[in-house]
Amino acid sequence: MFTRRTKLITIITESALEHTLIDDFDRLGAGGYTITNARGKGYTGVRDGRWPTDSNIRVEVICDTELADTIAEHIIKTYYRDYAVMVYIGDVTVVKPDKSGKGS
Amino acid sequence: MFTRRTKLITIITESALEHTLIDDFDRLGAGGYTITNARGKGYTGVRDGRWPTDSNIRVEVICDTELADTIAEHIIKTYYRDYAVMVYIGDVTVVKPDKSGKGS
Amino acid sequence: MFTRRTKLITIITESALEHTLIDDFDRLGAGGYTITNARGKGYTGVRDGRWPTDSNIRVEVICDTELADTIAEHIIKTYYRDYAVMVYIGDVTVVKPDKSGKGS
Amino acid sequence: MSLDPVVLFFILGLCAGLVRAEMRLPSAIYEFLSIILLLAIGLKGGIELSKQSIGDLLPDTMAVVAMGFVLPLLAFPLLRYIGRLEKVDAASVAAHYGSVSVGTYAVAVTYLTAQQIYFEEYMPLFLVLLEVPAILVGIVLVRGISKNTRWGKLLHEVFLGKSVVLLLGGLLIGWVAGPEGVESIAGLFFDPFKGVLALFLLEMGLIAASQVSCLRRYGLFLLGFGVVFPIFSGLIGGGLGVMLGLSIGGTMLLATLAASASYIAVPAAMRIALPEANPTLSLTAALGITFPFNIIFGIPLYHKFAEYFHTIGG
Amino acid sequence: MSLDPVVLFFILGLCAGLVRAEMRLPSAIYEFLSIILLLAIGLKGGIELSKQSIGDLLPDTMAVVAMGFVLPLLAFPLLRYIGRLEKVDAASVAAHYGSVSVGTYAVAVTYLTAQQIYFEEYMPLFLVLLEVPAILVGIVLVRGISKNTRWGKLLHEVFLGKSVVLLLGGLLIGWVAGPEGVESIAGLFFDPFKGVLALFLLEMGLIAASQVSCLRRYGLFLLGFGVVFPIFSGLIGGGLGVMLGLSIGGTMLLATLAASASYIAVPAAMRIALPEANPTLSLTAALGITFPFNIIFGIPLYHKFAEYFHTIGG
Amino acid sequence: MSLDPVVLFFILGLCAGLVRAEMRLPSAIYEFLSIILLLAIGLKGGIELSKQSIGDLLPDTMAVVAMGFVLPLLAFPLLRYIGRLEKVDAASVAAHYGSVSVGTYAVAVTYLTAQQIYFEEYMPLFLVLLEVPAILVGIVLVRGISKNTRWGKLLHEVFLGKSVVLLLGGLLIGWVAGPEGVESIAGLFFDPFKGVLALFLLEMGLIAASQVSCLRRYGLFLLGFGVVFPIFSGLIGGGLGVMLGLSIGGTMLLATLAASASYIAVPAAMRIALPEANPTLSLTAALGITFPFNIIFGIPLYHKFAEYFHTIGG
Ligand SMILES: Nc1ncnc2c1ncn2[C@@H]1O[C@H](COP(=O)(O)O)[C@@H](O)[C@H]1O
Ligand SMILES: Nc1ncnc2c1ncn2[C@@H]1O[C@H](COP(=O)(O)O)[C@@H](O)[C@H]1O
Ligand SMILES: Nc1ncnc2c1ncn2[C@@H]1O[C@H](COP(=O)(O)O)[C@@H](O)[C@H]1O
Ligand code: NA
Ligand code: NA
Ligand code: NA
Repeated sequence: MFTRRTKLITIITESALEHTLIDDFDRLGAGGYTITNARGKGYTGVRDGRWPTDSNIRVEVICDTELADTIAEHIIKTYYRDYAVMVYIGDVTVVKPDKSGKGS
Repeated sequence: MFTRRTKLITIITESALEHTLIDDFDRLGAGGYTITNARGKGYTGVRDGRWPTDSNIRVEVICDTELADTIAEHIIKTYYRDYAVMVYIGDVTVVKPDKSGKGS
Repeated sequence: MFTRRTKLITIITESALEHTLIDDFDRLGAGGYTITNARGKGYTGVRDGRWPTDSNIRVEVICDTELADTIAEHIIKTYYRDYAVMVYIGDVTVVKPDKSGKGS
Repeated sequence: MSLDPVVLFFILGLCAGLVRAEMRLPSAIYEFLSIILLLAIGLKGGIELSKQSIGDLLPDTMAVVAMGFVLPLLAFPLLRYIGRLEKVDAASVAAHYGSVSVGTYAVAVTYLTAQQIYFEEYMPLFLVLLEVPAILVGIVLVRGISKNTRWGKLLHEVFLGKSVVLLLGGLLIGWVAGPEGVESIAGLFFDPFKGVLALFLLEMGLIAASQVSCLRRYGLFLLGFGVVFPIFSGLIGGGLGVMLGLSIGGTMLLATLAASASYIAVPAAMRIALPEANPTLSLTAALGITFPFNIIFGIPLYHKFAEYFHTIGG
Repeated sequence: MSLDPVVLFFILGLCAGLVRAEMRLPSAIYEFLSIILLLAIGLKGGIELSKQSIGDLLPDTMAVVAMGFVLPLLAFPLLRYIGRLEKVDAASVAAHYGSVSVGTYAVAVTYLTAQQIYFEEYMPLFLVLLEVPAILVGIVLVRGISKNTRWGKLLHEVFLGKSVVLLLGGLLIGWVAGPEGVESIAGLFFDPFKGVLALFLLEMGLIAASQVSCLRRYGLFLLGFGVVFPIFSGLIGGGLGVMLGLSIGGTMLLATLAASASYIAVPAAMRIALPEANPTLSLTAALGITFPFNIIFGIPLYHKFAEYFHTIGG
Repeated sequence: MSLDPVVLFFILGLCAGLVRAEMRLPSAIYEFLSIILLLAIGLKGGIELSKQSIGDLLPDTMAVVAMGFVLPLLAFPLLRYIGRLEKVDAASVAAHYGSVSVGTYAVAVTYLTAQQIYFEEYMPLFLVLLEVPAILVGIVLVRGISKNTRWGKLLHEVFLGKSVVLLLGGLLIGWVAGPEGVESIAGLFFDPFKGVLALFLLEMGLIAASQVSCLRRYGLFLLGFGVVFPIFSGLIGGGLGVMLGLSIGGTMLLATLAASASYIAVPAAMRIALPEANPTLSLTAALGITFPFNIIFGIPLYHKFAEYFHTIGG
């Protein structure tokens, strides 16, 4: 078993951006992503999911520091002004059977 | 682009508390929150969401250390005895376009 | 109020494994778990939840380092080859009313 | 005894749950079905009210509300002193049994309809009136009429819960729109009613089965209470029905209402109002014991009660 | 004025929302109901088209599409120069009001049916044709016909949105299968239609009520616009209806289409096409003001318009 | 060839999916529709069984179960040696094609009903009997009858899957309640049946379209197998039908059952029983190729088979 310290970037934003973000991840070279439905409140107000335009997604991408920064920068630059967006990065240790892992 | 190390407090508790918690956050001065539906098991038993009174929510608040402690203390004091509650705090780095951010 | 630094292990995998994983946790001695529905993409491809066999769950277990390692190893050994699985571990601080907590 | 198909659906759910079949209704569907049931029941009652003079119903109404206050007060001492439950648990269980179950009511109506037995169509009015009083009694039993209790929030929760709003809303719409107006929406609310109830009961069977594992934890007293108290309150409800001059069908429905225990509105209200009460205890009793008992055995029994009371009362 | 039960359901939702009752339809159910409504409306229109020569409808069709382009161009200057909205917000609101609301259309059809007033059954064709033009106008008002705009993606979003696909799909299936073919699926799409609409409106009432808190933020101009512009565009739609030789019922429906504002397709398209527009502003107007106004007061008013126009026009 | 509306809904879904329209049924609704279909089919069959002597059906029943064991054994060598699939993948695909598709069956019944062709109403019994044997064959082909396999857990999963429980439950309820009993729940299960099937097929079309991108990955063999094997097994099923003395309609239904491939029960079972099998491969074949083929072309073809066999057999 092999473990690697890496980054977990979490993006909470409008459901309307789901497809666009997925395209972005593919283009920027992320190995994967995980999405859950969410609701919340932030600077842009309450987004409680009562109406399709009012629902959030919570997106996680596990990747190295460099890609996490690239993704964060891209999202802040592209969507922060016009959309409800929150981005944060944390440290995690990914566990895989061997150094290469399944995906790389 | 500006990053700030801050806290992420996560609360897993009964769905019945959703509105009450939201009021608490507003009162305690949180800038926002994110909620997802969840199910689980803990000391109070299995909560698998089969019945309305048996479902959980997973609530996240990003805030500074001080507020995280205030929130944690409030929740433990107010709800821990009578409700299914799990609270934990982690470190994250929030990414914003500039120092002030959108919300502060 | 008492806080304890501990581990948060997150497993993202196929919904089909939910019951099996829950049995595993019980057997390995986890004090609890939290599950949310998720969708995503990884090495095994897109799992967007359109079809029952294509949906993910996101499972979290809070436990000490040792148990986190045991769980991680068990999952990697048992499911990694044949199922869509991602496992990572992070550090969190659990907040409880006193040293023993509710559950221990 | 030949069982109605809706009861067979309940039994199917019960069996599937007991053998742990991988099956459940999505919760959105369960809610959809229960919304249709609540509105349909309300609408039916409202249509009838539009034909009645409300003044004539006032005495009956007050008597029924009084029963809603009395039933939990009868249950409480049994639970506290015979069952030796904690005070707050006894109050909470009493509130569940003093209130009513819409699903049980719907099965009772189906039972009467299948046998073409007449009943007073305005009974849904009593159904909605019986939802709330027991909750208030349960809270007062624990908290007193203390000023510390946040009554505003509580009453909001209790009076504006989903089932009260939908039943009352249905009653009002049925009352305003009358028979012809409501006729136009029969295709969703009335024609599929019994099928909707069948599917609803399938899920209720699955849920009831999942409560069985909790049963062992609480022992024989709860099992006994969950069967005996409904019979006892069924007698009270039946007696009141005869006193109010209701038909056999109406008497049987009032007995069923009295005998039924809430598993939706009251659990939600108790979680807010009396959070220190053990929620599993009440739910296991109401959902795991009393609901199945009433659906399968209770309803024919309350019919017998009504017939008997009418023999001796008439 | 006696209100149709479906309007009563809307009012029930509105009231329940305003007193903050703990109630909502699961979003899966809301979507289910809206899918049934869209397909049913499409199917009805398609059956009628199968009896028509499409060539005969071409001139009317083009006139209606033209109205779809003109309405937002009328709304825009009002919003920009009287309402002093930002350019992008004015364009976005104009797009909402130039497009149409399927829920409003369904209530108008129900209104006519209840009063047994004849209307041209192919009106759903106009409904689907009016969805899109205003969106294009809104975008062009802000972006121009700039090559930078990712038109491919936008047009895909706009023309392949859920409501266009379902309405158009329903039209085509109704057209191909004809009356007898569609008859066989009436049990889901036609018999429960009005009940489905009632439940849909219950949720719309709840949603509309939740918009009220936003109303204050945007002040009186928005309130005025949300009431006055529909009346104005209702006059235009009604006038066009008479010019096209539609019946009183058809004229009233075209007036209603013109007067209605989109709250589903356009908000979604604007979020992609003009993200810098404030989405709450448009939604509050369309959903919180114009929709309730149309359902309760507008529809009878547009009926009056149609009658009046027919008196002077005929 | 004039297409039934339900097939048109499938084609609408297929087209909408292929042009990547932003549309899908909420999964709770998809489940709701499939629960209604399963129960309705079961109930229909059960009503018929209540009129039959079960003993008379025993030989037919055993022959059909035997076919359920034989079909995957025929598919396996083709997949393994001509298709050159891995052993476990060949076994898994064989299990899918040996089992049945309830959606396909429902469309076939609709086809017969629309053309007023008689068929043996107890066919749902065969439907449920054919679900399981192929799964067992698939597992044994890979694991042998090894003691290591956790048969207890597997059999539980296989025999207590949602579709078996609902079909069987429906059969039993229909059998116990009989025609009049079930009549009372027709408003949910029978009247809207064809509309429910239409909506179900709309979503199936969307899903099938999303499988197309996987098609390329697996190449021509899978495409060929997904079309040719159903024709082949349709001949077997049709032949058996004639041998059992079924009517033309019954023969056609048995051919359709044989020709259909499972895309719900078997994928779920394989994920537990043979996790090393590639799940996308089987699903692409069953859902992306065979299901659309059967719905659009297969069913009329199996009707021809049945007529032909009856000509030569009778
Ligand atoms: N302080 C916070 N803590 C947790 N979640 C937040 C916070 N601020 C914003 N969010 C989430 O991010 C979404 C968009 O944030 P915003 O752009 O600030 O409106 C909100 O709807 C919340 O779900
Ligand atoms: N050790 C744990 N790991 C992850 N989640 C937990 C754990 N313990 C409790 N939870 C979650 O917190 C909820 C309430 O916990 P409790 O109050 O211990 O019953 C549970 O239903 C779980 O969703
Ligand atoms: N790099 C990643 N970041 C976030 N989630 C991932 C990542 N890789 C995989 N996942 C999640 O884990 C699931 C299984 O991954 P895999 O086994 O790699 O296909 C995926 O469907 C995703 O939900
Ligand atoms: Na009671
Ligand atoms: Na308009
Ligand atoms: Na088959």
